[in-house]
Amino acid sequence: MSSASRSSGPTRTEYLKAFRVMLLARTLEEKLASLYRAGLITGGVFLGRGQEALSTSVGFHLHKGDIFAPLIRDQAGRMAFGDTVLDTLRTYLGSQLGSMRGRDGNIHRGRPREGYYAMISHLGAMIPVVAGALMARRMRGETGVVGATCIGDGGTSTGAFHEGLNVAAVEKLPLVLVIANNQYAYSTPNTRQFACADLLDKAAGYGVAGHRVDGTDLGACLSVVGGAIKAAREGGGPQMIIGDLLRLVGHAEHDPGKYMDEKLKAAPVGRDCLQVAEEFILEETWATADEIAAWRTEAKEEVDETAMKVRREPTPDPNEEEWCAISETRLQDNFADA
Amino acid sequence: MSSASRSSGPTRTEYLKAFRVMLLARTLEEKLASLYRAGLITGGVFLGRGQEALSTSVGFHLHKGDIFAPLIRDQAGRMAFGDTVLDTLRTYLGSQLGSMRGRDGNIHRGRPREGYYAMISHLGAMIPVVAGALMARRMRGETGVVGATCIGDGGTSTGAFHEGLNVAAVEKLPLVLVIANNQYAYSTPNTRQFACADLLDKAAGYGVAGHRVDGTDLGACLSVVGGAIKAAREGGGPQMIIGDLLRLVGHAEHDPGKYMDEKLKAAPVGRDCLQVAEEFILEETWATADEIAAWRTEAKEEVDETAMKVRREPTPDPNEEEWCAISETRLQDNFADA
Amino acid sequence: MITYKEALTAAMAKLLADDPRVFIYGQDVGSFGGAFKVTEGLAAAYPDRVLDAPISEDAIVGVAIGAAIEGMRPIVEMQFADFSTCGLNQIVNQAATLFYRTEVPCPIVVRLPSGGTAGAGPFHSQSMEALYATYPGLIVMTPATVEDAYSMLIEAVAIDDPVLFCEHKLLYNHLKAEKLPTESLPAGKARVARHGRDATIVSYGAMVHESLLAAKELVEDGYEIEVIDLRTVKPLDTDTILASVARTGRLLCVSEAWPWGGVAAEVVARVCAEGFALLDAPPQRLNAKDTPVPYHPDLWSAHRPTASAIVTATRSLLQA
Amino acid sequence: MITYKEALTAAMAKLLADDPRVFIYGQDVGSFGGAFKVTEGLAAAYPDRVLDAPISEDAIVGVAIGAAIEGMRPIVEMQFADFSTCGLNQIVNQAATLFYRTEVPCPIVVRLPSGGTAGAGPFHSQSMEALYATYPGLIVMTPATVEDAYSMLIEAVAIDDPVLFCEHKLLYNHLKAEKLPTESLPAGKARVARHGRDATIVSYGAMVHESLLAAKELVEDGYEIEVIDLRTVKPLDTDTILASVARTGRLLCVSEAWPWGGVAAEVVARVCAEGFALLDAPPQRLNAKDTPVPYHPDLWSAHRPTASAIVTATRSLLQA
Ligand SMILES: Cc1ncc(C[n+]2csc(CCOP(=O)(O)OP(=O)(O)O)c2C)c(N)n1
Ligand SMILES: Cc1ncc(C[n+]2csc(CCOP(=O)(O)OP(=O)(O)O)c2C)c(N)n1
Ligand SMILES: [Mg+2]
Ligand SMILES: [Mg+2]
Repeated sequence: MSSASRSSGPTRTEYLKAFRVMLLARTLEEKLASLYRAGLITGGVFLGRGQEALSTSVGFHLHKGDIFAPLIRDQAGRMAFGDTVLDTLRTYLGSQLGSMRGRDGNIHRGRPREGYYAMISHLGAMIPVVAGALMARRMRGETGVVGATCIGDGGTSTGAFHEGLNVAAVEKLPLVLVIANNQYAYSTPNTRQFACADLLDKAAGYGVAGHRVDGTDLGACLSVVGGAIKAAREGGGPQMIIGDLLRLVGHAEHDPGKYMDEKLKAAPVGRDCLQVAEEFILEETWATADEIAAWRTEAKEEVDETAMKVRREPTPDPNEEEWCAISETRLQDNFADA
Repeated sequence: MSSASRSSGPTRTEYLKAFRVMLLARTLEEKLASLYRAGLITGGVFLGRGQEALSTSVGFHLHKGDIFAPLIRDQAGRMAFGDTVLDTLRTYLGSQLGSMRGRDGNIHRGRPREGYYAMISHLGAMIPVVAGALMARRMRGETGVVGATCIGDGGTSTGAFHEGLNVAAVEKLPLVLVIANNQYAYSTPNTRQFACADLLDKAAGYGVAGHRVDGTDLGACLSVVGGAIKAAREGGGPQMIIGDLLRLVGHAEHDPGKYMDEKLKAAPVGRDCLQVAEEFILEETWATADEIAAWRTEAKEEVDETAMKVRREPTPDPNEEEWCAISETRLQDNFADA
Repeated sequence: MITYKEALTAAMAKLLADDPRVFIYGQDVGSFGGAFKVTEGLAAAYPDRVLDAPISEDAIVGVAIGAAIEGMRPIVEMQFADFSTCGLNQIVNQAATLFYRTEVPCPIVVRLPSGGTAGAGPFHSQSMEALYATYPGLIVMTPATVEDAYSMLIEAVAIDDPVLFCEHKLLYNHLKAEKLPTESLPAGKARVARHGRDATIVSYGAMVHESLLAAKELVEDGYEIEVIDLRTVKPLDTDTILASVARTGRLLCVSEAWPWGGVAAEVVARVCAEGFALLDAPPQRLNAKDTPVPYHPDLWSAHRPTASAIVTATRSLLQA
Repeated sequence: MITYKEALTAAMAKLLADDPRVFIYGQDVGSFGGAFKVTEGLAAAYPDRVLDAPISEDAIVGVAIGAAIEGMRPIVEMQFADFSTCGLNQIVNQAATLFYRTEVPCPIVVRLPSGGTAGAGPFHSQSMEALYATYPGLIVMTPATVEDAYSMLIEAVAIDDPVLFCEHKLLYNHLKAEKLPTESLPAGKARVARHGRDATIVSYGAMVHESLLAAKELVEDGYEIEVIDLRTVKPLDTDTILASVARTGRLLCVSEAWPWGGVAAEVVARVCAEGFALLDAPPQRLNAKDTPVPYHPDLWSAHRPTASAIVTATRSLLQA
């Protein structure tokens, strides 16, 4: 069980690069929230506010050719892995030009061909899929590949989580499972979700390596997640990371999250990882307040301009839909629907 | 984590009582095997040979009013809990007079009204059911109740196992989960089933008490299982017991089990718990060889006579079936089947 | 005015008050009141009988079954019907077989927030009534009115067998009634939602309201369309359907579910087997499209049957 | 002579030999050769592509999906179709939606040892084709002959979409053929298993053989019954069915599955919607009884349609 060690910590360049991804993700999510409030986004808007440091660290350490199956609160990790402001907005706004072409929305997006898997809603379901992808790579003789996937504290209660992680362990796959322990599953506190003294205690039960990290500390996240990904890449088998942090928003934008414990918000676990990182940068004089302000403005401009552009894009035309769910159109069933 | 302590070991009376249950179960299962070979039993015959010590200990320590959901290899535990030679044979032979009335067979039997639950085949599925039963008892204000259920090494890989045990832990229920680690799941060795160093490592991941016992040693099984059941009854929450032993038969009577490792058969884990117990009894001079031989004959006579009787009993008459799967007959759907 | 959702809450409040065997189990159903606020306020009044569950649909249903065996009357709330696939095994293999196998009934109610809403997408929009109706041993209810939301949920808990209660999310807040009902049709009986003579539209859930809108529109063409609300899809009230077809001679079955199999096929197959001679035209079905439920509101409203699609289908049925 | 089971083994041996993307994953499918010995000998020849899985149906299907996304052609063996309920979520929500959502196809094959055998009981006898056919995005095959067991499994692996392959356990060893086929009908096409003029029996899986026996028996009464083997139930070959009904004017659909919904209802609904005028009598269905599949052989053989039950049903259809 490793823990954040400053020694193997990120360099200034790495840290700042990761910080700017966090900043862009946060800025983009704030835009999503306002578009939702303005009634311009239909459906759920689930934000990763407070989880950017942990999430970014995952995408940050993955290579081209790796596999990443993010979950609900991984806007930052998605962008670190290569997702864009443009495709995010296209998907939320239902643009015909987005990767999901209006057929699916919000966080249910990806580009599987590029190793960027599109989550289904059923929690835990992506874990065995990533395991299978890694088995395929191994059967093909590919080495040095890593597959990473994220889940929350609540998702650990699913049968899919258990079966998927167990299979990965039996096959000793290079799978990195990042558990964002944000203290709640929707309104449900961890005390009603599991009874283990520590989520990390689950690692031994599967025979996988376990790591813990302060999810509010970008430096620690980059080190620990980086170390785990490296260990997986070098044949160390599945790696489980527990990142302790707090969901700094409601479950989704319709939820004010009134049920959240004020004590948690006030505790270290309730720190805003973006603010913590900003203070650290200033402290280390890795950048000036003005530089950071400029990055923020830059991010805001990219987001606003892209949103403007996407809102003018075509949305799917039901009359042009072929309504076919399979790729072999010759096998499409014909319903003489009235 | 407790382990077999002779101190709290069983008395002579207890030991001999348990031994005779094992003997009866073994004798009955040998009869089932021969009835199967003679073509008198249709369907699967799954035997608990080699698991009688562990299984008996569960039924032995449960009280009237407790709940027991046995699994595939618990003929001995079932009988210790109150199941009979008569109902066992009726179910295997499909007698109309059996508890399942020919609608279900073999190990898929029980009398839920008496706290003796009838397993479905889907592994792991009984765990949450016992948890729910215990929640019901608690809501009703009943205390001092225990619910026990058994599963195999392979069953630990199911999502149902995970979700069920986790719920029991969250609710801190008096649930005793007995895992018969018999080294194989059908033909699959543990190395292909899980990767944890020790199945007991799973306990901490759920936050439940863990116990290990040598499943070939009746005395140890009676002590450890008894201790776990006592702990659950006294409010200690869920208890997980790992009993190490070997399945001394094929998966079912159609399976010669050729794939089983000779080294395991020769190892201590491969000992026959019935023989071990018999030797222990003689060693302690708790009974003479003649007495044991007499018990064996007695068991054989009961089994043979009952089989004779049951074979003359009526089997279900399809023409008298109402073919109704629900209790509220007014809600039965009507199909104008051709 | 009381909404469909409020009627469900009122029904559960009454059930909890009247019967100590009743308890509610599901994700976030406690102090939070559930994802759709259907259990709002109940945990405050009955803290020991309105319990938050982990994200474990299989265990949630398993727990309900065990509690039912021990004499309780559990009501399970699935956060969305779509997630019940993770609890399906316990529903169809444990709950549905218990009585047939052991003679011990399994009185559980599984509430399934069902059906499509704009922007909900492939995994928060499904209609699963047919999946469960296929299995012996289950009762499947699909309340379409505020009154039925209330009285059928109360009846569901009274029934000694497992009930899948498919409540429609689209109706939660939009559908309103003057007051709660004092009487109702028994489970298993369909309701003639609108009397007519030219054609029969058989429907259930949210589609009942689309069908009624269609019927209204067709009045302008001088047609009187009869609309039947099935209320329960297993068992299916074939007699009421046949009586209507006997009057109209024409049948259109409208369902929000996918086109292969399901309620529409079962209704048509029964009418053809038992009422063939009553039909003056080929019986027709109108279902959702054979794809996952799309996210974009424009795609979604073309994917599901709407009043205008029903009008078109009925017109061609009337011309047939 | 080669059996239905041996044909499946031969098909997989050929697939493994011809295509390095093919692998087999399931419980005990490795050196043991599977619960029904269908994969016997394959692990010896392809140790890295015939893999034993833990008792984790959800993960087994998930693994297959991930591997398919990465370009492999996984064949999953469920130990019994009945246990696929535990992997259903991955099949219907992940595999079935992948192409529609992402344009990436999901070429997995899930083999389901299906149907009843004497003494198998409620949990080792189920027919699940209708459950899967209801979902968009899935192909559902139900081979009834040795030839189809071989050629359809090979075609299933070639198809770029998820295929549920419902092989019937009762046919594994009883059904024999002279040799393996060199050609076959394409997926999606039904087969006229027996030509006739008086009535059409539409069937699939083991019921095809019960139907053929019934047809033979009815020859003594001077009736010529046409028997259609659907081969795939999703998509359904409506044209072949309609062409037959056009000849005979009478339809009986026989299925081993439960009576509510399912293949029989879908077939009848299609024929009535598209071929109403072709029918000289009310179309009928013959399904299993609406209870779990009973354990006792005597109950089981009354629960499922048998040749004699089909004869009775066909007689009344012919008299109608
Ligand atoms: C199997 C399943 N059941 C229920 C849900 C509904 N649901 C969506 S998010 C959520 C809470 C998830 O909590 P957690 O895993 O801790 O992730 P977080 O939202 O805290 O990031 C629930 C219950 C689901 N998506 N999948
Ligand atoms: C969910 C599920 N999948 C598959 C099976 C088929 N099956 C029956 S017993 C068995 C092996 C069980 O192994 P284990 O749990 O170790 O128990 P043992 O037979 O060794 O006592 C399998 C795979 C099942 N019953 N349930
Ligand atoms: Mg959480
Ligand atoms: Mg075992």
